[in-house]
Amino acid sequence: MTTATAQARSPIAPQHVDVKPYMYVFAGLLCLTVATVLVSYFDWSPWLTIFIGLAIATVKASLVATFFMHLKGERVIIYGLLGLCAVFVAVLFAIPITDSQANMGRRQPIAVVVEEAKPAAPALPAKALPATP
Amino acid sequence: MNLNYPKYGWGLPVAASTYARDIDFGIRLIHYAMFAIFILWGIFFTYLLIRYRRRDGVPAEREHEHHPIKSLMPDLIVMVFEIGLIAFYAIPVWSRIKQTFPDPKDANEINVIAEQFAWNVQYPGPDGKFGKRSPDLVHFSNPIGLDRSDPAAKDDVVLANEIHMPLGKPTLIHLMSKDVIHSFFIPSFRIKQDAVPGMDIPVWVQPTRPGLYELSCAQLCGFGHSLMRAEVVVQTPADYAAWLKSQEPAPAAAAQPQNLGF
Amino acid sequence: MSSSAVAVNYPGEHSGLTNAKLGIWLFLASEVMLFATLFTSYLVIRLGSSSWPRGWEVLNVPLGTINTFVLITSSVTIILAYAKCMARDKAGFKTYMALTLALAFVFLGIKSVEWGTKFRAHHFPSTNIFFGVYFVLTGLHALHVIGGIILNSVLLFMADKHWDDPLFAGRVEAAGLYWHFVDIVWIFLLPALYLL
Amino acid sequence: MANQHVSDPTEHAHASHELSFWRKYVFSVDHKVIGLQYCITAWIFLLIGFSLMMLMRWQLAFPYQPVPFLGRFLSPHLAPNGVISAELYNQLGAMHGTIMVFLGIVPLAVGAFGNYLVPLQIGAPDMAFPRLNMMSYWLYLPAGLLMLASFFLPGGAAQSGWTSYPPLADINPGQTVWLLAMVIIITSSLLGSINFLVTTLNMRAKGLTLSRLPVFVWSEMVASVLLLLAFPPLEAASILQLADRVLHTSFYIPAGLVVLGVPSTATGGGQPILWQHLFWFLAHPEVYVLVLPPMGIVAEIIANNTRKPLHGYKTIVASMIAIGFMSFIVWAHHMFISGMAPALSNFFLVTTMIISVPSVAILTCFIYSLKGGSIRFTTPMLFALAFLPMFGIGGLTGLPLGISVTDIYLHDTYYVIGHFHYVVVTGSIVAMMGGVYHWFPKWFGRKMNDTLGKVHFWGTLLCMNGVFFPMFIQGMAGQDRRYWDPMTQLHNVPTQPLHVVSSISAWTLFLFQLPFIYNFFHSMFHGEKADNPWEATTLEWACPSPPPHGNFVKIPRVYRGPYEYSVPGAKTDWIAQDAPEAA
Repeated sequence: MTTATAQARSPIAPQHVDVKPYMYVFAGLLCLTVATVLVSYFDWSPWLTIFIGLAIATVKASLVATFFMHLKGERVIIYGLLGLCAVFVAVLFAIPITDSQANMGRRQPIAVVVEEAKPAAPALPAKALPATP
Repeated sequence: MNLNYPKYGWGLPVAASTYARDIDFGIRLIHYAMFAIFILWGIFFTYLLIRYRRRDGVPAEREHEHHPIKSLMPDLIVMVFEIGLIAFYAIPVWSRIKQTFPDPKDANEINVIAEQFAWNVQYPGPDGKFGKRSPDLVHFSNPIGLDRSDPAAKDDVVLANEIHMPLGKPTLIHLMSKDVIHSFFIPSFRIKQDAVPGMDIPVWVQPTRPGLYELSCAQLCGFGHSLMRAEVVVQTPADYAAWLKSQEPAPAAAAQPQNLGF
Repeated sequence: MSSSAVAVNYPGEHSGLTNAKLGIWLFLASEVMLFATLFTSYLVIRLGSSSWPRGWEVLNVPLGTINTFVLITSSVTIILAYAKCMARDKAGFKTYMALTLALAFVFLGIKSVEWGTKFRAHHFPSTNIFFGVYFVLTGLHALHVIGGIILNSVLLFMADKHWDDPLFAGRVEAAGLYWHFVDIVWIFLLPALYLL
Repeated sequence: MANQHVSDPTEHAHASHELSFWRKYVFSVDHKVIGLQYCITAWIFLLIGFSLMMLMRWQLAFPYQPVPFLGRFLSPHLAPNGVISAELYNQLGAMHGTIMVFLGIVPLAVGAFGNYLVPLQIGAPDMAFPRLNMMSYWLYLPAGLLMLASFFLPGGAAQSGWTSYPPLADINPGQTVWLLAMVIIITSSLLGSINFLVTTLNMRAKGLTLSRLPVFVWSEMVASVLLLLAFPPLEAASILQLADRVLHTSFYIPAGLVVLGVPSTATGGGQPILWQHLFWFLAHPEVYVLVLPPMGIVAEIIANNTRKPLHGYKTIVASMIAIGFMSFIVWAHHMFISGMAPALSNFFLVTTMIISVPSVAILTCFIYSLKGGSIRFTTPMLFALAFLPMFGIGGLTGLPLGISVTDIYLHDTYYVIGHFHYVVVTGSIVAMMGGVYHWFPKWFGRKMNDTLGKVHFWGTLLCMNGVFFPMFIQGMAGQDRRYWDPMTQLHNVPTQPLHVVSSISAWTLFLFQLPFIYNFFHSMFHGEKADNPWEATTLEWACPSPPPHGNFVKIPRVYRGPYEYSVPGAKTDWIAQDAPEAA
């Protein structure tokens, strides 16, 4: 505690941060954004489009995390925390999606369609229960 | 024919379906094991409390060595028991009850459509085909929204809070719900399955004993949850056929849902 | 204020991270779970439907793309603000922080134009599940942007008074981490909603 | 934002005298004051939740009879002629669960015990973010009050059970306020868990390595990780449900609903089971948040009162971590019959059986810890000892519920209610009552009365068993849970008299809490003075009782593990963690 206090009171020395890598990452991110938009205009199979779209997003996100968020060279404890998160996120994705897909045959899926410019806003659903007896 | 409810009392109700015995076997086995574990454990616990109570001049003994195996020993026993249960009981029986279904051709196929707070049953009639249903047609005189213009619907029988099943033949039930989640529970058959709106969940059961049984809702579904009761009538195949025939001439007279005062 | 100072915010002897940094990472971990849940819900509902509108048929891709550029740029400006803070250049810090804030407001402005167009076309969250997903996901993201704006403006206005506080740089870093996270969420939202 | 400037603690101990009453006791940033605020608020919520249940129990024991005495105070709309209506019953049920779990036990286990003890046990002057800590409490209290206020709002309180399953929760009145309050409570818990983790990871005294942490601190750490990573999914899910209710989206509503004869205008496309996945993704780890800190409390009390180190410290800690990790992948055992794809059940069946292994290991270690001890039957020790068989019953009865096949029959019967109440009430709450007796001298510098404590203990133990044991018999007979009227179904009727036993036990249980309440407030001012009456070794006893502002006069240094009792050759049968080597 005393050492910490001493540290805290010492004048802060300027530290030079090299910003050049950030600029490269920035350029990379911009290119990837353009790429992901372009890819979406190709009429590939939906699964391929989804896969490529998410792959590019993952690359972009990891660029931001690695360089902007300084995950590169971060303490092990942060890696551990994010690793744990990743495992649980994977479970959270895997189980409900598996369940929903496995249950496709037992559900009546609907087609979600967007009609252009509806004439009026839909009436609010009458959801409340009727007055209680 | 005179049908009666079984005597309901304390303990498991009469086992009246083909797989009820399998479920009871598990419940009994696990409870015997639980009692055994708890009693042995309780004796040991009481012994420790008496043997190692504080006495003047007797200090506590620190253990000088620690054997992790020792503290994991009860675990090993529990684990072996559980692995056995999973491999030889839970997975096979589960797969038989919930994952394999009788062929619709050999089964008595019905739709059960739950609503707040009634069980509607749709029988396909002699043509073996269910008539179309639509939410827009739902009316108090037509609780399941049966489309009477559909040829398949002409001979359909719709009943409320009454399910008939023949003996010696599995009944394949398509569970559906109109509004919220309900749960289809016939204690004597050891059958329970949630009815989820937007889903058609198949369950099957083969009764082994003629009589009346009770169907209750096991998932909170609103203020009338505890009133959601239906009667299950298990008849001999001949009686069942006769009953079904007696229903046909008046298919339009669908039963009203229970009036609960709303 | 004085009473809170008993808990000294020193780099932990055990973890090697300052309280602020460890705290913000833990917070981000919980945010990851939050958005992961929203994405799971989106995927379950989308994959569970028999058809789903292609985002670009319904949404304004150019605006979405511009917003992506805006947000990525603001991520860069906030890291430059942090670099200036480390280099003890107060004016530079303030410039980049103000730039970050301005970009955040641009993002929200474009977003509100987009939402306004949708409302005028009578597309509401209740219209169908696609718009439900679109409005709730972008709305929650926008709330996070607003949170970041508050955090960053507090830092901008605190800069004069607390410039010599040894903890100040740590707070800028924490705010930056949060802001990058908001950026990452958008990076996933863009393809998920607009492009696929 | 954390503190504004840095200076040494003595200066602040001095400065604290100048704090106004409001800053010192109400909007305090001192972890001890916040801990006690949490403690008292959470016990009050537990009492409120308990009162709701006592009211429900009247309806179950004596259906159709007007509630004596209290009946006339109930709203005539909800309780005509003093008879509890189905709506009121469902409101009471949903709020009982919500209040007990989210406003009672979690805040007590984490907010109260954790807040007061974790900084003390790790030798820290306060939590890492004191003002965040204050914010946690001041989010929790309004959220709790909002939850309670919902009884008096139009539409009444939530009545879809504490699980709030849609579409019922989407159409029932009263749910919006519940969801709002939940979002606030979750935020409060999240802030709290971040604070705990940073404090424990960063602010431990010198020499206090992770392997020297008291088990209680470990349990709080694991519980905090669970809160941190499991609560956000429920927050997101609640936001989606809120959107369903307020913005009329259909995240959980399929197309084609007809509610009470009226076709719903919701456009559909959602899935009700999705909510169940997200809800139980939180709610199963939540169960371990309810259970782990009390286990930590029991560990502390047992080590202290057997006067010997815990058996298998490492096994206990490893098991806690294993439980914490596994608790994230067992959730769907609550959903075996929910309509989830049946094949998934097998996966969750296996993980559920795996998670029972570390639980058994912890219990075994606790029992072996008694062996060779010199057991003092103090009041806290009685509670800790009662925890073991009671939690054992709770754990064992989880077995037929975790096996998918037997769960087909037992699911949603009173068996389930009996099971989780054995875990949470006779387990967690009993342990935390013991914790109050154990740490009361620390909080107020005085001991609680022992005789009253023993009356409280035996009464509580007997009555709790009287309340919950009959539920197993009822469950076996197929008695459905959440039934307002236990007489409508033939198969429920024979076991209905057991409700009378449960109800009378519940009301007696309330009477046995009166000595506890009296004891607590009386001893606060008039109890026997005590500083370290239990001769305990852990760090919280190294500072004066009650600890001054800033806790430790001198930041302690730790030289040994947490439970150095009966060390051969030592002068006393305990050596404090901070006693220098020479001693």
